[in-house]
Amino acid sequence: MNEIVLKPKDHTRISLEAEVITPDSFAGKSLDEIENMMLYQGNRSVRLKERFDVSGSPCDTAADLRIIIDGDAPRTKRVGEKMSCGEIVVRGNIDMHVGAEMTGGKITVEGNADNFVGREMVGGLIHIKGNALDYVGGTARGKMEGMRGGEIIVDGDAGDHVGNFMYGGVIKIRGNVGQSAGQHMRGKGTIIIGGNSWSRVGCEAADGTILVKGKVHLSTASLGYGCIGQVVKDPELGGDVIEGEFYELRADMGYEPKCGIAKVYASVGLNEHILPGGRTSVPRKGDMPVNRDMLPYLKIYHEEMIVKGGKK
Amino acid sequence: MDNKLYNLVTKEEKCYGCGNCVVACPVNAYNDPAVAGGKGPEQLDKVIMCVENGVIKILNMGLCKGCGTCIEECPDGAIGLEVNYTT
Amino acid sequence: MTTETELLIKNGIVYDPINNVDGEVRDICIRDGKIVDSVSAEAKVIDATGKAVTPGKVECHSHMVGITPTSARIMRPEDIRTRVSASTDVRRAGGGRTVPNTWELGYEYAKLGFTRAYEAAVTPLYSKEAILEFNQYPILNKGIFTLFGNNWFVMDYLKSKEQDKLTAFVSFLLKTTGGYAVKLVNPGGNEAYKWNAEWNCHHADDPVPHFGVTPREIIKGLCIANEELGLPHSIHLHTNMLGVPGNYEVTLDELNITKGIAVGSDSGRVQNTHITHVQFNSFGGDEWRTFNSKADEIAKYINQNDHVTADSGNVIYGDATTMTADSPAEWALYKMTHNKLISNDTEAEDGVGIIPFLYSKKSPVHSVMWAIGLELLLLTDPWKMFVTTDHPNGGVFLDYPLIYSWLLSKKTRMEEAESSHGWALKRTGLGGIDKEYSFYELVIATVAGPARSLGVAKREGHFSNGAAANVAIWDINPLEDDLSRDPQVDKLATTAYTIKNGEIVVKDGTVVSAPMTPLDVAHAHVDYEIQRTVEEELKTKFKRYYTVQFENYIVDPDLYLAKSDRIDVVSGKVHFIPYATQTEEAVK
Amino acid sequence: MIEEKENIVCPFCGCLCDDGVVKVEDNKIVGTRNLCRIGHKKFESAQHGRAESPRIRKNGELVPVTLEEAFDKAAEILVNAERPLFYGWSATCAEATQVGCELTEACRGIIDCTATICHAPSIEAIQDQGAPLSTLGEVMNRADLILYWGCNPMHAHPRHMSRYSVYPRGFFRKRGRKSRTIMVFDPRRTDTAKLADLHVQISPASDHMLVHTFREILNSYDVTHETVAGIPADAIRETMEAMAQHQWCILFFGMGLTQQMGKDRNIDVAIQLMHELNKYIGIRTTLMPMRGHFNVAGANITICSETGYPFAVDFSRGYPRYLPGETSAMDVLYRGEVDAMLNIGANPGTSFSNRALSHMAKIPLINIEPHNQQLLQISDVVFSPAMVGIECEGTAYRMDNVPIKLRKVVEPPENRLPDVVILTEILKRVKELKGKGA
Amino acid sequence: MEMEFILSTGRSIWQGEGIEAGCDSDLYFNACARVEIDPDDMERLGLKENDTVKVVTKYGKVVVYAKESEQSPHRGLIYMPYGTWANVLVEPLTQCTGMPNLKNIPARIEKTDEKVLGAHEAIKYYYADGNWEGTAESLKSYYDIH
Repeated sequence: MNEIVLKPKDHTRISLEAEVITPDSFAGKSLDEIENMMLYQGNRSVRLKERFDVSGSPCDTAADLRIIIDGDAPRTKRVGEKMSCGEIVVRGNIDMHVGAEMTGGKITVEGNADNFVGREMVGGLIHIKGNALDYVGGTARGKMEGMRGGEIIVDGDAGDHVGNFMYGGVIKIRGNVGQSAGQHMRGKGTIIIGGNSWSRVGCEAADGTILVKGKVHLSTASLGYGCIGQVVKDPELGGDVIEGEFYELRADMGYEPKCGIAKVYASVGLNEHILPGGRTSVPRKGDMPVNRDMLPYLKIYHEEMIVKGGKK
Repeated sequence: MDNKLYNLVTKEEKCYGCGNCVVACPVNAYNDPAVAGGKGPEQLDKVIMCVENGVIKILNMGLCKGCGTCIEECPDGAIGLEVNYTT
Repeated sequence: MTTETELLIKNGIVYDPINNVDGEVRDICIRDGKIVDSVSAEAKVIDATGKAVTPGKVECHSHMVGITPTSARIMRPEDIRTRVSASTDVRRAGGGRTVPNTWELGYEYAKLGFTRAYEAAVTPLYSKEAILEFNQYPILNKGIFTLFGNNWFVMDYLKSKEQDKLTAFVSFLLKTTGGYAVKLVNPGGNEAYKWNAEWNCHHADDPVPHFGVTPREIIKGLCIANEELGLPHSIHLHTNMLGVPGNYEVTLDELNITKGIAVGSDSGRVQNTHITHVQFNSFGGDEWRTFNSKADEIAKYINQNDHVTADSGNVIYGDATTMTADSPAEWALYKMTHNKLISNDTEAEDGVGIIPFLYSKKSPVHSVMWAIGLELLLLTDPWKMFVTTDHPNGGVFLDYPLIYSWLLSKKTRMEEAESSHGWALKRTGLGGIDKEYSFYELVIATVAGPARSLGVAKREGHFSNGAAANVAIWDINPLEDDLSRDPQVDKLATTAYTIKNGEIVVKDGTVVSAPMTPLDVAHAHVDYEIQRTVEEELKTKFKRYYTVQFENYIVDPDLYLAKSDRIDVVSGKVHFIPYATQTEEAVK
Repeated sequence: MIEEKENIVCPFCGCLCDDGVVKVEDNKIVGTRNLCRIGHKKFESAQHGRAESPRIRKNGELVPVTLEEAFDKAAEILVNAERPLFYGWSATCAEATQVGCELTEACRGIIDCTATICHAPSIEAIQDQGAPLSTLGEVMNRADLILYWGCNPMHAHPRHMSRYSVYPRGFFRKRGRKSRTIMVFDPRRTDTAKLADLHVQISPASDHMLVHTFREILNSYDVTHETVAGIPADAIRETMEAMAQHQWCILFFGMGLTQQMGKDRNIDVAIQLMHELNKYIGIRTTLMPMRGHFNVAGANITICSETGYPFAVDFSRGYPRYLPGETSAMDVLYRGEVDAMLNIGANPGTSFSNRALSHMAKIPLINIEPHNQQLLQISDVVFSPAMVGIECEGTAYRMDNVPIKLRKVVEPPENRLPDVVILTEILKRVKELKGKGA
Repeated sequence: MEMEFILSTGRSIWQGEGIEAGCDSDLYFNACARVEIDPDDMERLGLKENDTVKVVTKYGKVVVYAKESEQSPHRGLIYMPYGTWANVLVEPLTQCTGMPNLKNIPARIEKTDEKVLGAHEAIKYYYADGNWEGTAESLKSYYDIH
């Protein structure tokens, strides 16, 4: 695996648009050709070498080329956009649109990532070791088909709208998630959330499956739709078996034409309060929100969400 | 003021100038088609009150029949009906 | 630059159907933006040997400006992203495919050889917005079709049978809201839709709730008003029950309504009714399973009757945005596709419906619609059937060259038919048609026909002396090349030169200059007495039923229509007063 | 001699009331009629407290200068900026916005209007769901069920109820207030709720749940919990039952839905409810965002027809790009990615959040603002223009996107130019500098 | 005595009038430098009309007058009209929609006797001198760390 190391110098407050940093555009180029590649900062264009020290051994085929950004690049956007093969490793933080619309290859970010991780992705693997902000695997405004395939793994927390308008692929988030995870899911995508989810999981989802291992703090009525599914033990999702018992709930029943094919699995121990009354049975005792007070839930959303600079 | 049985009393510091009373009043709506369509009055001699300088102003108390619709429609209690039983 | 320039187009292959010039090699001389007989020696020369030279094309029906396309732009940012263009010193930045922004529309239409375009549907209440956006629309001459089909005042006057007041109201509304022609969309049906999404006028004698007026009366009344005023263009009719199987009977029935009405204008038009995007209205069968084409019957009717012209409204496979004032049709599409729908009802006037739509080759219905459009064009006389896709309903104006190639060559047409669904050949008569358009017929259907039908044939669309110098020079030699074997789609897509009022605006597919152009407004004169009574009645009704004051409803000429050509129509005679001379008049 | 000018359009809120009467005495506004309290105050204090005309901040102090010098300084700031932000466009006319788009394109900056703190989430929801819209006249003539959700028209749009939705006698609603039912959904018992037939007092921040419960009932499922969003289950069923008895329903929604958590998702679900009411129950339902500023709808429409996107348009690569969250004013200021800003037709001093304003204090700021607002403390080049709708003409768009021409009431004070003229001057100089520099 | 509330900001007719009268007028000062509290909550907090209180959220602190809300009852909810004072407290993050979070923010109210600043000094103190970083030290925002 040939490596090209980009060592970020000083990062200015105005972010860099670095969609050329992909194995496909680096393949078959010599070092000084790579150094003179164009990055865009605001309405100016900047040479690559003014922002990064380039070293390493270039090679002709993109497949066995690994680009290492060793250091913090919190203001470098669109790294790995539309890449088809090869590998990118970021040893530090990265800005928005990392791995947007990528069709293959592998991206590993050891620090935090910003919004739109893996936007409208078709294939490949993105692994964020830190936190990722909103719209992980989401879509740009207005588009009705989002992420089609590939896999995104986030070890830390993620923000709101994970997997928005998702059509396929797998998103695994080990930490907590904000609201509206799996909003408007339209295809056979899978979202697995290790921690808690704030609320509105699978709201207006037509298809696909969402699994929440932790607690869904607030049920939106879309989880209350439909009959109580049976309790599922160790469902097999996203290529591996997840232990534990889960309630199988059906997401948005009103969303034509698929009406409730989307499945939401919520772990048994923590999510009794969101179980739906269902068409036949008496509505559950108890209120949603509990004793009509939203303050504790708002405190969770504003104070404890690590992703939004909360207490760690 | 004429010695009518009732008088409209307005508190200008509370009035929002929203015109609910002007438009809701059946007399205004009957006399002036613009008020019936929700707009400001055009024939000022035929309407009981209008919004002037941002607050309510009584023009022709004589036309008022004391039905109290305006009091019902005022959110802030800026218009009231004072009935003097003595005369 | 345009005043003193002289231009000489040397020995191009000239096509001028209005003067029935079919492919003669001639020179064309231009001075001060007009065609002249001869030009002095030091005139600028364009060598057009072996190149076809045609007058500038006319787009007779397209949704470009106004609340409808702008709401679609707001709703579809993903469409703007598909195609973006950076700003150069001449061009403004922009983008978009089905709903480009106004600058992009002007440049792309000019590159396709168009020099005149008409906005297909504007509700009078929103006309100020359409005019403001047309002021940001470069190069092409433009005009607005104002919507009358569901106007409350029109229905009131028809209900009380006051035809002269209706004529006065039509002239008043066109003059005060900057309109050029009378447009009817689903007459009566939109008013029913405003009560309940499922209601509609299902045939010509289906009365409108509360007003009790039938579409037949609306079409007849407005056609009579249009001919009494002698407006340059006839009524522009979008018949009821668009997009429903079996609606060809309604179309034929509604075309018969205006059969006997005499044409009252000397603007050169022959028809008193122009039916628009007729492809959507020539469906056979009684449900989608038995859906077939009735293009042959519609074509037969149009060929036999001279009181009708039409534009085809073809379908081109790919992404499109259906936007029309016919809200019931859009509601049916919403229930079918569950896509994002915008529907906007205007008070006392028409409504609008916008929904993104994908025409796919694999769908049987879309393939039949694709074939119907071509059948209509091939079976009808090109003087009466013009080429449009009702941009962006059936397809995008950027793909017009595809339609030209299917018309010019049967081979490409049959390739496309074979690759689409089997119904395209089974349920329509496209397979049996061998007719191939010649380049001359293509110029008729895109230039001379629309120019004559829209009433601009007196001053544009041909090369006789005094005509406006709008010329498109194509890198095609129709005499030598056999267009039926290879229709040269890319050469049809961009002109070698487009000349607007004597100024070269497009050279080899790049925009070299983008002058701003005026807007046509029709001022039809009606005797003062009726006009005053109608205005008094409008004032009282405005107080009760509109939320805008009467004085603020009228478009203020000096702020909005400063750069508009006035077309005065006095008892049937059309006088064209360009805005340049208006200012001299005002100064005098 | 007092002269009464008729049909004056009030340039304050989204109602754009055009039946105002302004009394003028030798170019002084002395009184108004038919305008609400805020409209009256706008006309009354239009000519007082005007900021001094062009001033430039030199070593900490705003010093008056000539117009030429101010235009040159402004153009120079904008040309040297790497990422200039052109913000506001909602209290000025559509013609000025057209020139603004050209200026942004020339400087390759970001153009954004006050919709980002008003109804941007509504536009984003329309981009996901579409929307059944209508004009205010349709509401007056046909509506018999009026829903006010998360908005307080008595305080934000005082004449809205009396001019358009509740009190006027419409074509089919001849008895005015009595032929309509009014429902208000608000956590507080607002003045609008006091006039309503039914006030549903939701617990704050749970509107999304209540909309979903309505959708549930529509799709023939039962309410899931004993009380949802603080409303008992049978009260929700009765509200839905009552809503279904009407012919024509309009939902007015405001900041209550757009500014709280889940912003565009609240509107997204409300639009889905409206579509389902249209489809299943057969009531004709439409909805309308209560736009705040008088020309914010105009700014959206003009920027959209000029560039293709409704707001937050970034020209830094030469072609327009739109990604709220990356190119919208608040995010760009929050992350400190802007190095120059032009503010026109807006009052960030009273509406911007803390972090955005503290960054604006660090960068050169050109402020086109008639009055002596608090933003002058941190602005570097100050123009005081003629006020649109009072001292110069223009076009504004009402909350239902209907364009209305603003009229001129009085002459502007000396050397106060309309916004359009100021922007075209700056644009001319920017093009010269760019031409020289290229 | 401290209590937890939900803070909501929005328009009021007096705030609209105050903006038009000019931000250095006392109309604007009276309209916007206030927090409207439910009468029952006022009793429990032991506050009277026009007491100066400090409203604290995670994003900032500001000193304003406490006023009894005329549009009550709304237990547990406090309301501040838009203005320089309210905007110190709101959450500037926009969750990718462009709109900051101006409503439904958890807040605390404490009695203080500090002076309420006028509009011009407020903008100077809270924003212009960059003092904002000092007042909201607790918010090491995501954008700063990362």
